[in-house]
Amino acid sequence: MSLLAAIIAQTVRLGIRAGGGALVGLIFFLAVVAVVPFGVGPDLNLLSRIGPAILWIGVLLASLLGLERLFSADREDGSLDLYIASGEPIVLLVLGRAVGHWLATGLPIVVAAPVLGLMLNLSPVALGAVTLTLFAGSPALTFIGAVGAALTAGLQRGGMLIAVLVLPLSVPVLIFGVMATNGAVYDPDPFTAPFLILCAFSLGSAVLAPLAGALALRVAME
Amino acid sequence: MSLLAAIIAQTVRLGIRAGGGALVGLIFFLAVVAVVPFGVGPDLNLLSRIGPAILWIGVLLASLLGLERLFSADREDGSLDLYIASGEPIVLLVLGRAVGHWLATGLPIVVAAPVLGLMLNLSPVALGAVTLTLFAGSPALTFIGAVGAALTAGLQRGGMLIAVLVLPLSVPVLIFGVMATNGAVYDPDPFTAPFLILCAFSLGSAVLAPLAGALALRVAME
Amino acid sequence: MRQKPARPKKNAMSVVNQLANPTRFLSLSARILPWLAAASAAVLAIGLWLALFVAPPDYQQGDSVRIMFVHVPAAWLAMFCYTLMALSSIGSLVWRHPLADVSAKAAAPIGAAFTFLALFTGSVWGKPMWGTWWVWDARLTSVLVLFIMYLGLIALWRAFDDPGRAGRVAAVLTLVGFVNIPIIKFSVDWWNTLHQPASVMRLGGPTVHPSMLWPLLIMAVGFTLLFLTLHLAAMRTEIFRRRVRAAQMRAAVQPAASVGRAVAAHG
Amino acid sequence: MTHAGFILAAYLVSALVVGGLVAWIVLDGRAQKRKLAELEAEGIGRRGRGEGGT
Amino acid sequence: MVNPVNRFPRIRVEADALSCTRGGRAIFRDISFSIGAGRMLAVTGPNGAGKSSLLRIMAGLLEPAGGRLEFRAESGSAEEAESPVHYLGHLDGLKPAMSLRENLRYWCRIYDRPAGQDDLEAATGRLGIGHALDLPVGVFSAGQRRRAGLARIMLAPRPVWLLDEPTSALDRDGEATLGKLMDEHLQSGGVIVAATHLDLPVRADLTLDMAVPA
Amino acid sequence: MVNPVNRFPRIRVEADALSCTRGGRAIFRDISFSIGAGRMLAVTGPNGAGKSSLLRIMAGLLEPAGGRLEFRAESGSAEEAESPVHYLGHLDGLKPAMSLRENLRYWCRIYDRPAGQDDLEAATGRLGIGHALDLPVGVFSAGQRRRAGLARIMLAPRPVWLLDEPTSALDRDGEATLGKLMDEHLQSGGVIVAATHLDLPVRADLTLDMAVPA
Ligand code: HEM
Ligand SMILES: Nc1ncnc2c1ncn2[C@@H]1O[C@H](COP(=O)(O)OP(=O)(O)OP(=O)(O)O)[C@@H](O)[C@H]1O
Ligand SMILES: Nc1ncnc2c1ncn2[C@@H]1O[C@H](COP(=O)(O)OP(=O)(O)OP(=O)(O)O)[C@@H](O)[C@H]1O
Ligand SMILES: [Mg+2]
Ligand SMILES: [Mg+2]
Repeated sequence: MSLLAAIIAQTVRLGIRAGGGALVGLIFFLAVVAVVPFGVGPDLNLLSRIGPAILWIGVLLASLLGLERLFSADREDGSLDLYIASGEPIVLLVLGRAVGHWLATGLPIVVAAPVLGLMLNLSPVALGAVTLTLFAGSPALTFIGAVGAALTAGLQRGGMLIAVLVLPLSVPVLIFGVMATNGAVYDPDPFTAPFLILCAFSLGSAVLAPLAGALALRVAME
Repeated sequence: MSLLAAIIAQTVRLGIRAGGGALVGLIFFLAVVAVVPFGVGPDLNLLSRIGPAILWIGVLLASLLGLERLFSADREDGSLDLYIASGEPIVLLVLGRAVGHWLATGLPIVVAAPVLGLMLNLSPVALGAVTLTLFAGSPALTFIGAVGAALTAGLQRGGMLIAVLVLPLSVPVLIFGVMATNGAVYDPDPFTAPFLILCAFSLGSAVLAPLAGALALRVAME
Repeated sequence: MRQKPARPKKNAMSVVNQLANPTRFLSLSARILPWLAAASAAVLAIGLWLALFVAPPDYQQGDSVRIMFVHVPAAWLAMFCYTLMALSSIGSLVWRHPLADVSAKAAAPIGAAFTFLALFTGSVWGKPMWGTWWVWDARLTSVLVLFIMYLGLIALWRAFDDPGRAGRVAAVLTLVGFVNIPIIKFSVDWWNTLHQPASVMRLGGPTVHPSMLWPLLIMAVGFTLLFLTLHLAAMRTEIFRRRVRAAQMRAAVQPAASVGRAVAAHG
Repeated sequence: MTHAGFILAAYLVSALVVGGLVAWIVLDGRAQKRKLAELEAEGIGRRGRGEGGT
Repeated sequence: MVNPVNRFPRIRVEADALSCTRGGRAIFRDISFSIGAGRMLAVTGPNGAGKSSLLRIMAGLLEPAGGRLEFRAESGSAEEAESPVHYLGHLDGLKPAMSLRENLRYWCRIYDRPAGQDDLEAATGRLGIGHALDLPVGVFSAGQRRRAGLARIMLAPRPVWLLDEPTSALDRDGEATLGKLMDEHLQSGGVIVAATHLDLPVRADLTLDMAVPA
Repeated sequence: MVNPVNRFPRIRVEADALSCTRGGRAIFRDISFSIGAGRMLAVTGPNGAGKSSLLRIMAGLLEPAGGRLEFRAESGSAEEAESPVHYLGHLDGLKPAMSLRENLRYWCRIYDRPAGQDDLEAATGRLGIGHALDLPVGVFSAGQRRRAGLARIMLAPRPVWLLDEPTSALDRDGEATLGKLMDEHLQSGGVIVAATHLDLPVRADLTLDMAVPA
């Protein structure tokens, strides 16, 4: 337990420290969301209709791209070697890093989402719904992304490759996230079912992703 | 001239070789564009309306994120040192790397765009227009992005930071790209003027970006 | 003991050179700072009193026009601050002026804060006036882009651990951004005039009545003084931070500069 | 006053942001000065054997 | 906590016909040795002979392509749950953005040997980096970084030390300290396996020369 | 093309009161020397003394904080447009994904000295990596990589060689080859400045010992 706490604490600290990725992730999210209207046009009705989707895609990209250095940094500075040589289970390393990353990067983005939602002219209900679903679903994105980060730990060109590996896996999360949000806003659509599925994704990936990630790191060692 | 050709050729070769970024960039583009319909919902009219914007935003993200290693690889393996010590102008290195990167990564994405446009229910005219405007405008994105890559060459965590630095600067390209596309499709809107401006952006950035990038590389040497 | 690099460019500008001495800057700014702080407090107090209690409500906008007295100065300073950073960047790239780096770095968070204030007060004003917190209007989006540029600069600064390198790299970005701002403004203008829904009200409105103009101008002066105070104080902090860093490095790595003399191999 | 809530919010947040900025700059300045004094007390201040720096 | 005797079990390390393949290429084969508590094995050989690869296998970082490797408790003491090895490779496993103190604390928590203020100061002081405890490791010179890696090993006693080119980046004084640390470790019943192509500050009891077969 | 005499102008390198500041810290000051064609300067000193920094200044990779550095043609020959220096640092400037042949070709084009098949084979053959011409450089061992860096220098003759720890990663045989190459370069009127803390395979004519004053 102390081991896991140590890993999480270190990850959070490295993230929010100068040079860490937490701030950059937040600004990236802001920039991506702000850039969309320049393409789509300033029509507020249209924006409020696709707003939840924009926010979800923004969170998706920000979480995936920020994961780039999650394990490759450990590999490059040798701490992955030392951790493995220490004999502690790699699963805990993956779990701790993922949780820490979500706390440092994912959570601030979720908190910032409603502010950006205002700019996309979302209704108060939609704002609440999108924040709630992001809160429930973004851990799944981080966990899935962590598997990608573990797979690419040994490679130079991390960022985009992670996204490519992981985007297909994250699409279901995205779909249910947007579905649940719309369910809360438009009456006939269901909210509870997709929301529960979203929570299930997060919980399931919290269990499975560390296992898969540990395997990937092990294999990438060589 | 032979110098520039050598740099361009090497960049293209490194890009399309296994482990290079060209394929990954293409897949990233596919993935990002394919994710949008899941988020927005399967409304074909809506999709065809915002289709050009989605394609443009996808190209924007794919070009920015792929630039991450453009100069940081040169810095890490020491070839930037050797190039500068060789006494040749750094401007040519930046120009060559940017052109090579566009040939290896940007061009395939532009070629793939109409295929994805089909999925977004674009009309034939819109398909042609979006391809043409992307062809004219994507070099500007690469050149502007190259400045960002040069600025962050000395840093470990390039990808997302480049995007953050460069997204605000690329807004004009995006605006005129989408505007020209819509101009070709919807009758009252103008096409020629925004299209010419787009071309001007590409040409202008081809001149200015290498200068700024060379300055950034030079200044970051230390 | 301090050794000045013999740079011909610098010798040509002896006035700047004098100010380039951080120690001189520190003593000078220490003397100015209290006065500047007092002045900004006084002017702001007068301005606030005028703005909140003296200025009449607008015949169209009612009392909400009072938001203008913070909104407009904040917006002006947001732009002024970026201009200052661009000038400092020229200083640090062309003359390698050590204070120019410091000035640009110290200004960025302050500029970001004022830009945020302009955005926030604008939104809060927009809700009663336009019925929405945000529209993708040309001027608003330009300010938003400016805000993102400030944040990007701050992130870039934080990403380097060597302040000298960070300063020069950020200077390049600041200048590139400065060249781009007119382009962004102009393209956003055009973008918006093409697509703008008719419902959105034009900014500016009727020409400002003197009873509002005076409080506005006084508030603007107050904000400018406040900005200068904060900037000066932040610059001092930044100089101290660099001295701390340099001292720590010296302590950790190597006590003093090496010297050496070439000698012929014996025999 | 009409729109009192909005006006209050605007002025309050402005005060908070400016106040926060002032507090940050003052506290940060004090912290750096203190650190420098500590280092100088240990004899490794800028008038140590080294030179240079800003 | 820093009592030098019996902080760890006495262990014998045995390798039997180990072989190693990397990237589809056979690096070495048929490496066997056996080394008991309080003794040191030096692994030598030209560049690319596979010294580092052997150490990585022993640290559990590489799978051997064949053969057997065993860490056996010499006294019949119960099996320990934790791994018996400390690995000191080319990389030091320190986070550049964190201070030396934070880095060492982190590793102590990973090794589950909570280190007090005093332990940290004693270990780093001995290695001549005590004054740098609160500096970010990123500004360290290569030699200081190496010393920080040694401090990590000192803080959590384990019986087997695997040292890959331990003297690299150390100046004369650092080498002397390393020699003393290695001596003490052997004295208290530890095992050292060190790969090197330079002289080591401590005489090895056994040498494994990994020449490339002609 | 590979005619060893007069492939480049005879050059004298002069440094006058050079000083260097990195990260706000003074690294060295008052470094002066003058070295003519056919001679070699060895730069020595402890870790962190600033040897590499001096070489980087000479290669144009760092701005000196003060002082003057000059490459002067000894014979009154016209000013050359191209830079007179070759720099061999810790990094070899090779793209891991490309073959040795492609890498060398690339540098020859950058240096504007088109190298034929034969030149490539001669140079790499001499350095013992001729068989690896078509292997990706990524799989090279550290020593092979170093040799590839030397091949790059051999293929494009330039008068001033700046070598930073040139023997590092080379085994005995590689060191001997390096010694021969350096000798030939000096013989044909080149200048060598080599930073090292080990012995060099060639006796230096001049030694610059960089140290912190007591
Ligand atoms: C988030 C929303 C807003 C932003 C980002 C914003 C931004 C700006 C900027 C940058 C300026 C300075 C322009 C210049 O001096 O050239 C400005 C001035 C001004 N703004 Fe806003 N504004 C916003 C909302 C509003 C609203 C809702 C109103 C009133 C209905 C308003 C009224 C004014 C007025 C009266 C001026 C000064 C007159 C002038 O210089 O043209 N603004 N604003
Ligand atoms: N990841 C890898 N994939 C494939 N081959 C590798 C890998 N790492 C090392 N090798 C090869 O394995 C061989 C042995 O490498 P190793 O690092 O063990 O040598 P070493 O004896 O430690 O040499 P040195 O004295 O240079 O440290 C080398 O020829 C090297 O090219
Ligand atoms: N990028 C940098 N920023 C700040 N300081 C640096 C930087 N690079 C090196 N230094 C410092 O400059 C000093 C000299 O470094 P340099 O690499 O020149 O030493 P060296 O004599 O080559 O040492 P070595 O024998 O270890 O190669 C060192 O104290 C080092 O910490
Ligand atoms: Mg080795
Ligand atoms: Mg060196």
